[in-house]
Amino acid sequence: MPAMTLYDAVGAALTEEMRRDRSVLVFGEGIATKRHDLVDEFGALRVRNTPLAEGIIAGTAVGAAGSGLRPVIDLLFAPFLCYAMDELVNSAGKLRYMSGGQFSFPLVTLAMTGAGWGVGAQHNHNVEAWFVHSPGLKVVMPSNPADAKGLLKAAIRDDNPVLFFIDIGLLHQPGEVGNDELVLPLGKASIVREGRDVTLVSYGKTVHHCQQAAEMLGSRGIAAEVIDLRSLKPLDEASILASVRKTGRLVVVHEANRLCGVGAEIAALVAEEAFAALKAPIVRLGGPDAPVAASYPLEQAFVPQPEAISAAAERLCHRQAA
Amino acid sequence: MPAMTLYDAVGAALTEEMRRDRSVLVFGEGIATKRHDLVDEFGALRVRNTPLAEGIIAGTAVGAAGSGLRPVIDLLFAPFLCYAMDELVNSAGKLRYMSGGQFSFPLVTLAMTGAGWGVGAQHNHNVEAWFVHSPGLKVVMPSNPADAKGLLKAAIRDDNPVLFFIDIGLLHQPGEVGNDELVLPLGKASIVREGRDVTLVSYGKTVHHCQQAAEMLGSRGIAAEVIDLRSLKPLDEASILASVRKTGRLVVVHEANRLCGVGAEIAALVAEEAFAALKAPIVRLGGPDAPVAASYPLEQAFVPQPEAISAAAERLCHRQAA
Amino acid sequence: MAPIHPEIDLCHLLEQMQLIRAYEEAIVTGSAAGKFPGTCTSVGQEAAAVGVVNALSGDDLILTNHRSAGHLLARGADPGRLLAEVMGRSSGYCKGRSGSLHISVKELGVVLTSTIVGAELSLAPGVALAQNMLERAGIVVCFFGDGAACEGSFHESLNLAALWNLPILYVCENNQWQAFVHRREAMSRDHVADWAASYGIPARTVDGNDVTAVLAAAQAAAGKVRESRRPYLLETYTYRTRGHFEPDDQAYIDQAERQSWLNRDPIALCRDRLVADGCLSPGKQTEIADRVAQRIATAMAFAESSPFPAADELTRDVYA
Amino acid sequence: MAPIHPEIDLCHLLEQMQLIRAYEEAIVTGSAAGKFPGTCTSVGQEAAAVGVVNALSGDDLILTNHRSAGHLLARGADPGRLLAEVMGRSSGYCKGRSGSLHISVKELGVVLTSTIVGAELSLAPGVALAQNMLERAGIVVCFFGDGAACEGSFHESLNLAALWNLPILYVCENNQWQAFVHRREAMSRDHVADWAASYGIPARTVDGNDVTAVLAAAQAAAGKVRESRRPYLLETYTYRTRGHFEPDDQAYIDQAERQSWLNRDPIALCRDRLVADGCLSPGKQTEIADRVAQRIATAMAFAESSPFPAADELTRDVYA
Ligand SMILES: Cc1ncc(C[n+]2csc(CCOP(=O)(O)OP(=O)(O)O)c2C)c(N)n1
Ligand SMILES: Cc1ncc(C[n+]2csc(CCOP(=O)(O)OP(=O)(O)O)c2C)c(N)n1
Ligand SMILES: [Mg+2]
Ligand SMILES: [Mg+2]
Repeated sequence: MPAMTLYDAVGAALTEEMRRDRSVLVFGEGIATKRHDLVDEFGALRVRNTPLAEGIIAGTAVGAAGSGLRPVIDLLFAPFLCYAMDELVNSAGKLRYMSGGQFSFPLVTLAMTGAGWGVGAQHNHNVEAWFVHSPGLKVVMPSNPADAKGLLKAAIRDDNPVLFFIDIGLLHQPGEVGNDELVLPLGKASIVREGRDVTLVSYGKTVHHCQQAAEMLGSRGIAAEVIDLRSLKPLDEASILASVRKTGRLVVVHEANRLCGVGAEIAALVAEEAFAALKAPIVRLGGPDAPVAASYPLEQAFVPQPEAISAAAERLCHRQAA
Repeated sequence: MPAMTLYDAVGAALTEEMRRDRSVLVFGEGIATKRHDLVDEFGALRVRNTPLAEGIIAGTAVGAAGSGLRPVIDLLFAPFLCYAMDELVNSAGKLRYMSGGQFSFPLVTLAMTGAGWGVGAQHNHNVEAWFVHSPGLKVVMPSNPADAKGLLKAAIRDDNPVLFFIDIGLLHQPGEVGNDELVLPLGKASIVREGRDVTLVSYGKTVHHCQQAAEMLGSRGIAAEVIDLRSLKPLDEASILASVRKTGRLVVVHEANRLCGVGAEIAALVAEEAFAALKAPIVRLGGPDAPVAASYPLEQAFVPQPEAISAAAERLCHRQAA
Repeated sequence: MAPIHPEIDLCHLLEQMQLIRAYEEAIVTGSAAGKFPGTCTSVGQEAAAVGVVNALSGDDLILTNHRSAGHLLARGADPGRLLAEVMGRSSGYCKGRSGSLHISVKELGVVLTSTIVGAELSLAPGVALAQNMLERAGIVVCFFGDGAACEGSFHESLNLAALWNLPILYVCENNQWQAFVHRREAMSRDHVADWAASYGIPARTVDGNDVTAVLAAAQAAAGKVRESRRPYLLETYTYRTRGHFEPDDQAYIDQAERQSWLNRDPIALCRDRLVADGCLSPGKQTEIADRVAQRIATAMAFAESSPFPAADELTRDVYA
Repeated sequence: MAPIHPEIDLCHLLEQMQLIRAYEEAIVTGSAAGKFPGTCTSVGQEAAAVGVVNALSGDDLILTNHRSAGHLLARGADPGRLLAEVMGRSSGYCKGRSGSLHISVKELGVVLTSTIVGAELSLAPGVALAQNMLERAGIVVCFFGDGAACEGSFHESLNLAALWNLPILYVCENNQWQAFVHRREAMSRDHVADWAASYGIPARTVDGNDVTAVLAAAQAAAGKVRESRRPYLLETYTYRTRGHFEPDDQAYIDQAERQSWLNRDPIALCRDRLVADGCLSPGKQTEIADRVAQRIATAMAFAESSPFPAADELTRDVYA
């Protein structure tokens, strides 16, 4: 299988879907400059640069999606979604329901997020939980190029608005991507490592930190199961619950702030639905209630690291032994 | 003690704080029209109507707060905060930290939310969890006029940006409010009913639903403790944990969507910090992953009702007995 | 006075305006009696709605907002299904989920109605883009208020529409009020049309209380958009004679200003001219009044007898 | 050529421009070597920054954005503390938390810097309101790009500033680019100044590569704001000669357009005129160059020897 970066996997998904369906178009601040291969193949009407105005980019996408097109928009960095909240939350997320089902909004919004570039809190702010909390929206965040391609293809084919978050730290890391036109269903997590002692649930770059933690734990005789959520809404509750019912222990890990994050949702889900299986407290590892600093050491310190994850998991396992 | 509505309690807090501190000013779409008594007392410069543009209202407040004033802004209904997210989240919440502490932002944002007026999801959408998730912001939501007055006074005196949510359903219900200048500290929950069997945690109008549920439970021999959070960030973790350590059972109730809501945060907190005390699963009652309909019966069905709360609590208690 | 356009009978426009007025008054009465929630009525603005909507083709699309009854009824919406929607009944155009503030009727080309002030401006370019990309002939008409013109989405929308050559007829209903704030307190200019020129978008302000003037200006404007496939802004200068939302004591209103507009009531103006021109006999007046009253009575009966949505509607239609 | 303003020595402006250029070039080199993150450089725009900042009083306040080095250095910021900030060191003006994109220096009156394009426009009215309410004399200068002018906050900000009589000097640095998009692809007009007129805000476009022209225009503009306590918009028409952010291959750039601007390099223009006027001897040129090189070397040494923030800085200064 050829290796490509997540950036290129996104490009491949766009190319395949634009070939497949003439109603797919992409626009955003500079996307026609950066992805000029798309302009070459599909023309300037289907691949457009826009004015620097996130609200109207998103609003135009919502209007177009509600009128028969399938737009993909690039809003660059997640904090810039703040300028598009009305269009995404109040229009895309609600107008279907409020109109009694008269409209649907097949629309994908791309945004980058997370540590890696030292650009500070106005570029690096993981806000995916906002959209999980808001009705009518789906939320996806892949951890590798192959998933990114398969999930983006599914997102483009989905008849609902999908927020597609790209972890900056993973953007230029290569990974194997099949040549086949694989479409990964939204709402299906991936068990990236099996284990019976403790479940580590994560998404985005911290999936890799969980895998490293699982290695460390393995060397100490603890078998960790690692779940990559891939899609945050719909959430693959069944896979999470099945794993915790097996292991009895749960560590949820993400880069986003802990308070009211996706980790809180998963912990609450498990405390409600798999309580009887729990052998130890649920641990959440996530960002503090602070913006992210640009300074490299602080930026790194914000993100849960493999050592902290394995230490937390080990504590849970020993606790039960004790 | 005189009775006043929550609307009037807000007015009383504004009046007292504007008398006390000349740097307090209020502005918003129509606030000078609706609260003309404030204009009469404090003049047109400190009480202003604005253009219909939430972004610049909030941005102006952030700029003013960072420059020596203490603005209170009225953004009307919570979904309209979508137009002010950049100003609130990226500016008010982050610029203190990102500037290395050079600025502070003493700023209060008022917004109404919740069921009661049959106005649909673009006026009724409980988004308080977004701001709990976002760094640098405090979040308050009172359940009665006296608390509203005391909390608003504290919010105005606080040197941080505070989101102050007002439950529409409570706006015109009278309650007793002391004449004294009581200031309620942010971050302190109120135990509105003591009990040893189960803890009901809530905020806003569903506090009253919990109290009614506690009455019902009482008549069935179950002593429920009811906690009114009052402030969602800072969150009074100590009071919640102390109560659950006593009762061993927790039901969290709110009107906002369940997914990644404040209830998820509290459930996760308890599953982590008070796991050993838990005798039963944690139950969350919250809105479904759907916008709120205007139609009265659907609007009511969205909100957790006393019957459902007491039934959930009762199941938890019997479960342990069984 | 001859009709502006051969096919359009001015008596028909008068009847539409009377229907709108009667519909709004039925809501005022019903909501005051506590029978259903109040609404943002369009009383006083009937000519602005009727003049513009009658200038459109059947394949044109309309975006409207919270104050939409005039646009919907002029476009041919059934007052019964509208009232049912206001009452939150399942027979409403949006199954009762919208209530009065965000009624869309896709079958009539009234699409994506949002009550977020400024949202119609943010959605319109995408609707127009789809018309272009899917090679549909109809233009897009975007109704918005003077208040909406103060939102940033106004600037972003006009800039994009000008840049991308989108076939949008922007119609600003400048009714002097932005809820409880007079436009003088909110706008640095008196006319929204002044703002359009700086994007290179042609614009015009028309007397919004004169239905024939509005019709003529809208026909010219729509024609221009259809032909050039570029945006145009028409400002209908008018007045909201009732409150922002029912009930509203209007204590904050300048009564002299209101009276001067009441003296130019669009229905009375139109009727007086028709009578003066000998085109409206007393008999025909009665006929129209009776027909309107009958339609509203039927509509009210239909709406009131319609059921509320079933409980399982709570989570239906959230996702496609 | 005599200095425009008695107190302002044109050689001093030239030196400021050279300092800015040398500072940016040091960053280009250091970031290309992987020593620290790249930045949005202001190369080619030095005259626009220096001309405006030197027209201000010490009590005026400045809001700037991601491309701020020129504004900060012209205002007297220490290049060492700026470089330390770029490198994320604790001796930076923002303790390393900002990095290059949002540097505020309150002690110099450079306040509330945000890298959200358009945020400076949304914050400026509040800063100006505080100046008025607290009876402070200084005016507020808001630097923003042609890209920021496309955000809705531009419209909302100008409307409010005009309506509330706020003492804001809006300075649009129209550098032809909005990151990877040419302004022609993003703006329905060529000049942002055209948009100001419709709010009743006086506006002017000036050659942004001619430091004396910018200085004169900014002095007149600032004077007008100070006197009228009303807004004014000055557009400095200029060009970003390097990429949007380091590194940037500039493959998307029209080289002929770039070359025509390179031919009008603001530093060369100023130096040539001073030489032609006999105000700049070769000796003085060397003196300036040496002083600039020395300052940058000292600054670089200071920044590189500064420590990174301690781990407990992670959660400090979040709340007051
Ligand atoms: C974003 C937003 N802000 C505020 C409101 C509340 N609101 C509803 S209508 C209205 C006034 C709108 O004024 P205008 O656009 O002139 O329309 P009009 O009501 O006069 O027809 C306001 C403030 C809203 N619905 N959305
Ligand atoms: C809201 C927002 N959108 C996009 C960006 C990414 N971005 C940073 S600078 C820039 C270009 C800004 O153009 P302009 O305002 O003309 O300023 P210039 O960079 O040319 O100085 C963009 C798109 C951002 N920082 N904020
Ligand atoms: Mg209006
Ligand atoms: Mg630019």
